[in-house]
Amino acid sequence: MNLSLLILLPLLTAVAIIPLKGAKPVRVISLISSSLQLLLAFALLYFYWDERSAGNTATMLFESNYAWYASLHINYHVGVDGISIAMILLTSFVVLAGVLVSWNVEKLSKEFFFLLLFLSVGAYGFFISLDLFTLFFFLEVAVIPKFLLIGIWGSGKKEYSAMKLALMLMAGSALVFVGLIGLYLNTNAGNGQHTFDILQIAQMNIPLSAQKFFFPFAFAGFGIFGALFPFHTWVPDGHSSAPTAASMFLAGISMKLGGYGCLRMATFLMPEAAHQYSWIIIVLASIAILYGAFATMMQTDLKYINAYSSVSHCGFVLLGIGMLTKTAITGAVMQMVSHGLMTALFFAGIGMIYDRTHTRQLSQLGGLLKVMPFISTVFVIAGLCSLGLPGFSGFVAEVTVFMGGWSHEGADNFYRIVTIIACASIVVTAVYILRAVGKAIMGPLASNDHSLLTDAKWNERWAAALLIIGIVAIGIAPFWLNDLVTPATETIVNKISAIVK
Amino acid sequence: MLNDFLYLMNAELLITLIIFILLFLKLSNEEWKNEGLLNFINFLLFINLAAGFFYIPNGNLFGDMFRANELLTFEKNLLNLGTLIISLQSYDWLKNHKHVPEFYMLLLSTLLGMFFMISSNNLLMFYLGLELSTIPLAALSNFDLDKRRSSEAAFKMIMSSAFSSGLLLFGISMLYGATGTLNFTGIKAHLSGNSFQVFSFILLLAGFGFKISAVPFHLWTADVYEGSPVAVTSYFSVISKGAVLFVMVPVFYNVFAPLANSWYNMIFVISVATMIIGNLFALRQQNMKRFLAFSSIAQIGFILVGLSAQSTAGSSSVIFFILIYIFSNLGAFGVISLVSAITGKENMDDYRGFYKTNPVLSWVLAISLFSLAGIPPLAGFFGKFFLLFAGAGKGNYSLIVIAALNMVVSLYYYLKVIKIMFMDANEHPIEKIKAHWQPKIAMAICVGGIIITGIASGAYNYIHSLVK
Amino acid sequence: MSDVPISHILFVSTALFFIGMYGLFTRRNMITMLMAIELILNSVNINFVVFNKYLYPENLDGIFFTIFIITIAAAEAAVAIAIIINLYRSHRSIDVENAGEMKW
Amino acid sequence: MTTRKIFRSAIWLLFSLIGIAALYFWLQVEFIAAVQIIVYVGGIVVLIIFSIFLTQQSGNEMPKQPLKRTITSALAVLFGFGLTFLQIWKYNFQPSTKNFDWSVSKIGSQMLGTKAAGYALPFEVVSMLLLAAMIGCIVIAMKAPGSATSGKAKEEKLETIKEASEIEITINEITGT
Amino acid sequence: MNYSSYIALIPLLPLASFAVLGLFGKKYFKNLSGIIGCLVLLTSTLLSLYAAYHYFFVDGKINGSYQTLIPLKYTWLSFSDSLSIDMGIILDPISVMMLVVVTFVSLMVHIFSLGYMKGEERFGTYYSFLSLFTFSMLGLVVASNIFQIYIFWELVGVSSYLLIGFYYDRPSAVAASKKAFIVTRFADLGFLVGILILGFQSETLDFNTLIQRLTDIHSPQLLAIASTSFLGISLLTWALTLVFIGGAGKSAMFPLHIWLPDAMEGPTPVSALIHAATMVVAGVYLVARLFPVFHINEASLHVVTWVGAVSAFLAAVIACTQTDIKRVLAYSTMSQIGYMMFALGVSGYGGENARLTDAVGQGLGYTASMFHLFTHAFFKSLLFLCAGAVIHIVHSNDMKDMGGLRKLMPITSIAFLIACLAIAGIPPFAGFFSKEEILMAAWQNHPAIYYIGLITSGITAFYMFRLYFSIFWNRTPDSQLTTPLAADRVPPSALAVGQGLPKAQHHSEGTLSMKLPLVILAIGTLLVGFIPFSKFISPDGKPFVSEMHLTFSIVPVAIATIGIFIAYRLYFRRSDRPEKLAAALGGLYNAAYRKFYIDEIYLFITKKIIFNLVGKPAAWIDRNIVDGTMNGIAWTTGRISVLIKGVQSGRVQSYALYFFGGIVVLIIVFLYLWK
Repeated sequence: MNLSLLILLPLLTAVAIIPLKGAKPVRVISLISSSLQLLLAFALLYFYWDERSAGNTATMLFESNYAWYASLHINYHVGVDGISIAMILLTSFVVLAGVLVSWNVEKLSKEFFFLLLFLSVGAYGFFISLDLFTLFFFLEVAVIPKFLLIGIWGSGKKEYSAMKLALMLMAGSALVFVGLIGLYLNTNAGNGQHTFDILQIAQMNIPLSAQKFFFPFAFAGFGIFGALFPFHTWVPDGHSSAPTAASMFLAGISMKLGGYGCLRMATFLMPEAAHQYSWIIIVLASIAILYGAFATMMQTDLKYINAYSSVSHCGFVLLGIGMLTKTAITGAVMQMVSHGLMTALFFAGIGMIYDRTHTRQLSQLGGLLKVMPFISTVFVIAGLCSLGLPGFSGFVAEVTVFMGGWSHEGADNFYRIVTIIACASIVVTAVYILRAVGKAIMGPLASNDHSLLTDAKWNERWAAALLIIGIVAIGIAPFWLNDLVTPATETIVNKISAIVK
Repeated sequence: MLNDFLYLMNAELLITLIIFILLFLKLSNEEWKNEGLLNFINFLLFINLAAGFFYIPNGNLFGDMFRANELLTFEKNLLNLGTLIISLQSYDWLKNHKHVPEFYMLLLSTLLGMFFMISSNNLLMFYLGLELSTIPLAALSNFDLDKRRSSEAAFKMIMSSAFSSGLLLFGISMLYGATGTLNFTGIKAHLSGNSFQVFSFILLLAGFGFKISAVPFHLWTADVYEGSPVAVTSYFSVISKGAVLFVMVPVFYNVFAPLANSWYNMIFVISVATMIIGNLFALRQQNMKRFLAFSSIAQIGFILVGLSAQSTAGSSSVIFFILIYIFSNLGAFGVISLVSAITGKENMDDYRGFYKTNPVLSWVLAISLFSLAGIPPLAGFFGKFFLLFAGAGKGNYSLIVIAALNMVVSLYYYLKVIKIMFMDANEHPIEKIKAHWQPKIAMAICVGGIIITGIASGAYNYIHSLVK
Repeated sequence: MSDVPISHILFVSTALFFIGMYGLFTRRNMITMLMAIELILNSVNINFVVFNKYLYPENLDGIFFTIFIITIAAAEAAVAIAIIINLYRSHRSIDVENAGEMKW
Repeated sequence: MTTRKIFRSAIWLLFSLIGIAALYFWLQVEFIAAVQIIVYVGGIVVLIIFSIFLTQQSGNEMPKQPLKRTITSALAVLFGFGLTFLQIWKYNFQPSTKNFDWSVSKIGSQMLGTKAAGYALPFEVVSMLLLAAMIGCIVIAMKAPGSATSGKAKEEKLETIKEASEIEITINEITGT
Repeated sequence: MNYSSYIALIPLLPLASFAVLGLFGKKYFKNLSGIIGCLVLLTSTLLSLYAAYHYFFVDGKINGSYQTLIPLKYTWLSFSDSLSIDMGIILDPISVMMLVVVTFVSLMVHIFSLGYMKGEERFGTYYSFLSLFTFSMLGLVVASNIFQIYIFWELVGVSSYLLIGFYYDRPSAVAASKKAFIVTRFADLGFLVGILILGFQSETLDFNTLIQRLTDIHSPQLLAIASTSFLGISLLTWALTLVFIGGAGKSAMFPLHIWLPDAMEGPTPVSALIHAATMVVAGVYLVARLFPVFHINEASLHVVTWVGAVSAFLAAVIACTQTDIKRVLAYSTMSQIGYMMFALGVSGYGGENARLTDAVGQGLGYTASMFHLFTHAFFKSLLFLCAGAVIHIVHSNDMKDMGGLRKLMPITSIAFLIACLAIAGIPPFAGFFSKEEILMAAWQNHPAIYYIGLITSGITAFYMFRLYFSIFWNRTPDSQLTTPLAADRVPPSALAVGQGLPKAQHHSEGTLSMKLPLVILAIGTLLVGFIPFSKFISPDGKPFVSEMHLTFSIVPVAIATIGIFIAYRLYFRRSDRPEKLAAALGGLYNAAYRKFYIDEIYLFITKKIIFNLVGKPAAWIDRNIVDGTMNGIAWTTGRISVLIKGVQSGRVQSYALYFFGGIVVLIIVFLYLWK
């Protein structure tokens, strides 16, 4: 199947809604388009299994490769492996849910949906591109729409947050850019030619000195997207000021761009450096996990709570990547998917609550289960998933990371202790999640005018249901995701282990 | 022989023709209505632009003083395009101006000067072209005749340009003293890289630096941009800079190749300084034109990074960027000139809530600014990427890191404008602006260019093939 | 006559150049600044002529350059003066310090 | 250029220009000297003096420049002079032994020559430049009607045209022979 | 009929009912949902009974010892070739026994709730939660993989959380549920790490393989895990201790017991099911499941023993001072579980494989512990249900509001009496037999523990009868009306019952659905003691005969009777003796009444240390230092741009000066410095 559809569909939709008049057709069209995207993602999954079961063992499937800027060796080269497909599925879920949730956006709805779709273009493109240039291209495509979404439709100190987010992410991509250029100039595709092609670079061995110099750029750059400590500070502000759908996108997709990039570019292409720096990554990640969790404990704003918990959870992603073992990286990818769905659900729930109560302060909320049972259930489910309850995706991912970390080849106490630290976070997570749930959902009603509030509307129900289905599907039957991701991670890990030996 | 003149100098001759047509129009005694005049002139300019594509001359004239080839023609076409866009955009301003023909005569004579400068193969011709493209500009920047600021700008312009041309001339004389010839090829043959030549080269560099307003030769820029009429400002920022850069590339790459080691370092220092200073000043600007002046200074810093590459990638990326820069900057200036021509407002704060009243215009401005900031999928992204990419070819990563970080800083102030337009509330926003069709066309061209040029790799590949 | 070493004449021209520059830096009267620029150009002229005569007598590049510089100097001066006059109309002064509204 | 009395400084400029012309004479390039005298003395200085009168600042003095600036610029200039002359001094020019022959006819023929070492093209360019300059001067210096001192405008126009024509004349002189 | 065909249904049926009731219960069949739940559970109870019969009497035993069967198993999530989480069903004596217990008690509770929760607005939700719990508990019981057990471990935790917090609008309930979850979660952390160690070292997560590898002295895995030591303690000890911490958390062993008393905020049937019969014994079950591994590692067994003993004693002492009847029961539960724990601990002490198998004794503790688990399930749930019935009438938990209820609710009182006798260990009631075996095992292996157990059993008898007397006697039957102050302690559930208060009190003891379980359980309590348990359950599956030594059982019974007598003296009639006694005991009494200040200590640690010394600083640092740096960079940039604005002075002359200066600098740099 032709992967470019994934880019074209949202792009064309975005273009198509420009001339439309009025909010309704815009909504409908974007809804149709995003559901088509979902179908497309599943079709992709199906065809992927088809190919694999047919015995196609190529690293990447459905490749297509066109020369773009021939003189600069820039190609439009796309293809997918298990990881990309997992990410694409995640994206399509979140996009559809986002469109549903923001059904009632009245202010400048056309622009809103345009940006939403445009953002998804960036995400899809990023996940399927096999050429460093296109990778970078789509990475940056996904930045500015966030700025506008937050700045125009946001709440609170939105301008500040939007600016902060845009600048920090831009700084991240600047670092990525340097790493990218450096990597390019150190490739050698015969007769002194360089290349941007990921698969080709993966075949070469980049000189170690170059790796050691440019790996930090690439990793830190993507790390900023993936909330790497201490570059995570855009996360709380950005998430908390963003409108619901944008928060879902931010936490659900764009933070995953970081993790995916770290994996695909930094680790995959510069394995020796990755191996040498892994301990730093691990330390930073475990700091992020525990410290983020503790910081969350102190938050009083629902969105801040979830934002900080995202910092903590994305720590697992980076931890898994840093561990460089098959299981751990698989866990990292699972965590990306799971956290994407889960946090999107969480933000959706928070958004629904905020739309009704117009507050996100724990102190002003309470007993919502009485007045809006559905939304409260959604909130509780998201919370339980976030604290890693079996049956939901979070548990699967985290356990995989733990297992991977613990059974690290260099089975010395460093990895053990780090893993234990990571495990310890499940307690803290429980503390803050239950604190939030207990305060906002349970307990007596905070104020009497809350008793008049209504429960979720159809669009919100569908959005939540969609995400919950995703979460539970992974939580109850993780093996399919595992089988999807593992071959891809194996190629990465084999490369590393081959190099290290 | 005569045919050679006609063919090889077709662009120049065409412009001269237009100038004289205008001159006669002026001298003929009946009054012309401005609207009709403008339509007519724009028509002429369009013809001029179109003609550029028909015949692509190739050869030398006047004993190697004047060269013409495909690349030069392409560059001239770019300049023509830019001029056309500017003149379309300045419609609303010129409508009520008393000296339309003079305006165009001066404008076109500067353009003519640039053409000569571009295709000169000789220091004398280069110098004359430079002056021809400078002195009338000084006069032009005074064209808001009864505005204090306009004449102040003109004064600053003429003084600094005279000063810089003095230095430039001194350098040229030194170079002449060192090499004994004014012909580029001859000069290249005689250059040995001794300190005297480097000395005279630095003076030349200063002359170039002045024209493209690179730090520390940039100080006139902001004031002149702010004071001059918007049309002139955009002309300054895009056309004259572009022309000088067009000259700089071959001069630096071919003529001064023997001094490459020393000039690489100079360009390195200057570009870093330019990026940083330009950005730092742009952070605080309140006047739109002044803001764009500093932003354009920062852009020059990036261009210099590409220039430093000394490779085909370098030169093609520079030319490519200028193409994009024409679209982006003129797109921005188009909106600003419309607003200032109709409402006379040029301050950022006036643009608060601009989106409420003029969504289309704000999107045009936003897209242009994003392109300037280098945001994909707009052309500016590709331009910047290729510049830095070429610059990195030298393996000097410190330059790339600095440039990349500067991109972040620059993003801040571009986003600031976006924020003001889209997010800030304002009880008295700029009222709905009814634009004439000519500015609309100009903006359409700009936006289209911004969106297409990068995604479709044709332009770059064409330039690359020319440069090779 | 050509026993006078070239450097002496160059000394004169360079001195003239920098005198002009000094005038440009310090004079507050715009017209005086203009004069200073004329001096600068003149020194360049001297350079050209001298180089041409002493070093490269075989062709007349220097001479021609000088001629063109003179002409351009005239044009430049004319425009400059026109601008100054216009500025005088609006500012009622030709003091440079008064032509500094736009800054920062 | 040290005095602050503008008119006097103009006279000084005149003298220095004449001095330069003398230098040319001494260098046996009388043609340049002639051009120098005609254009500068006949043209530019007159122009300057006119403008001085127009701007009515002839008599009174400008306020003094702050000392700081004077000193800094003096230092800068001296330093630059040192640097420059050091370069010139270090660089050993090889005076050529060939004799330097020029004649007005030669100049004239080259000026219009289109072959190698022909300067027809620059000549045309310069004429365009002069034309442009003239137009610019007229537009700028011509007073916009309806404002106060329109009386001076005519005079102004005459002035500029005169000046421009002078320049044309000089060119004719240069080329005419 | 082989197991694989139906055994999976036992847990899956409740799951189904959970899904159905959870999704549609509220909308469609509001009051039917109770019936549905009961029917579903009835089926799985019958199924499990059938399975038990089949296992024990038909094909479980092969050449003299009960086999471990794994009828079902599939890979759920595979980490590597060797390590994978499998979802499977393991059938061995204890799991089958637990199947019966769980389904049976759960059924009873379901039925009881029909009456107790009648009219509750979230009736359907309640039943769906119950089913969820039953499902998770069954899954835990049959888990064949150590990670599978962890998964269901978490699930029972969360369903208990949901049920404790069922009255979500009561802050106390919310707090209790939070506390329960977090404390057990903290314990689970230990469990998780223990699993990681065990799994990684033994290169499997599958129970059978794991046990087989870690008990075979020659296996490399055992050598590795036993030889490698961390902080001077062998990895095996670490692993087992950590796993035991997990179990202790669930089973409310000291010092992780603090959540159990608060958990009584939940509806009483829930307490009966989760916090008496089933979930809280999960810890015991876990240790029993891993017993072969435990018993080759003395150190960890020491821990188990002593923790068990201490908890047993401590809980008993505290129970004597509490006045909330459910809390008393909770502490008694804790104490009884302590019995089971140390029974396991003393079993097979100093064990090599040889001593595990030989005839008397070494395996006794294990059997006894399981036996006690079994009997305890019956009488403790019975007690709780009785308490529920009482509360249902009295609308209060406090025994000060009760008394003389025997006339009003005869069946309840009789059932309660039976249960009390059972727990006190008076023959011929169920508790007697199991407790005897435990004490016997302790006596044989560890006298100190035996004495503790003995004393504890005395105290147990005392506080149970204190409870019994002060509920059903202690006042004249006619004056049993609740004191007005009771009315405002009414649980909303009771309000939701709908009948006005005063009438309710004169009502008989509730519907049939509430009486029936009491009767059944009471009968059970009378009978189950006579099951020859050691015939079925022993550490290695080989049945053995545990004979009763009447001489031995004299002492415990005597002690118990003394306890009962004291209670009779103090509480049979209304008197001021208890206050006197309390005053006499003074500090000791207060300490016990305040639960030995353990809660306060926890509170101090969490609030003062974790929140103030870790959380607040973390949040502060993040906002002010980490984020501060980011903003600081921006601020500095802006500042610089303000500082250098003077350069653009607007004076053309200074521009020229800068211009020239730039040139000079370039010249100097590139002609002299940087050639």
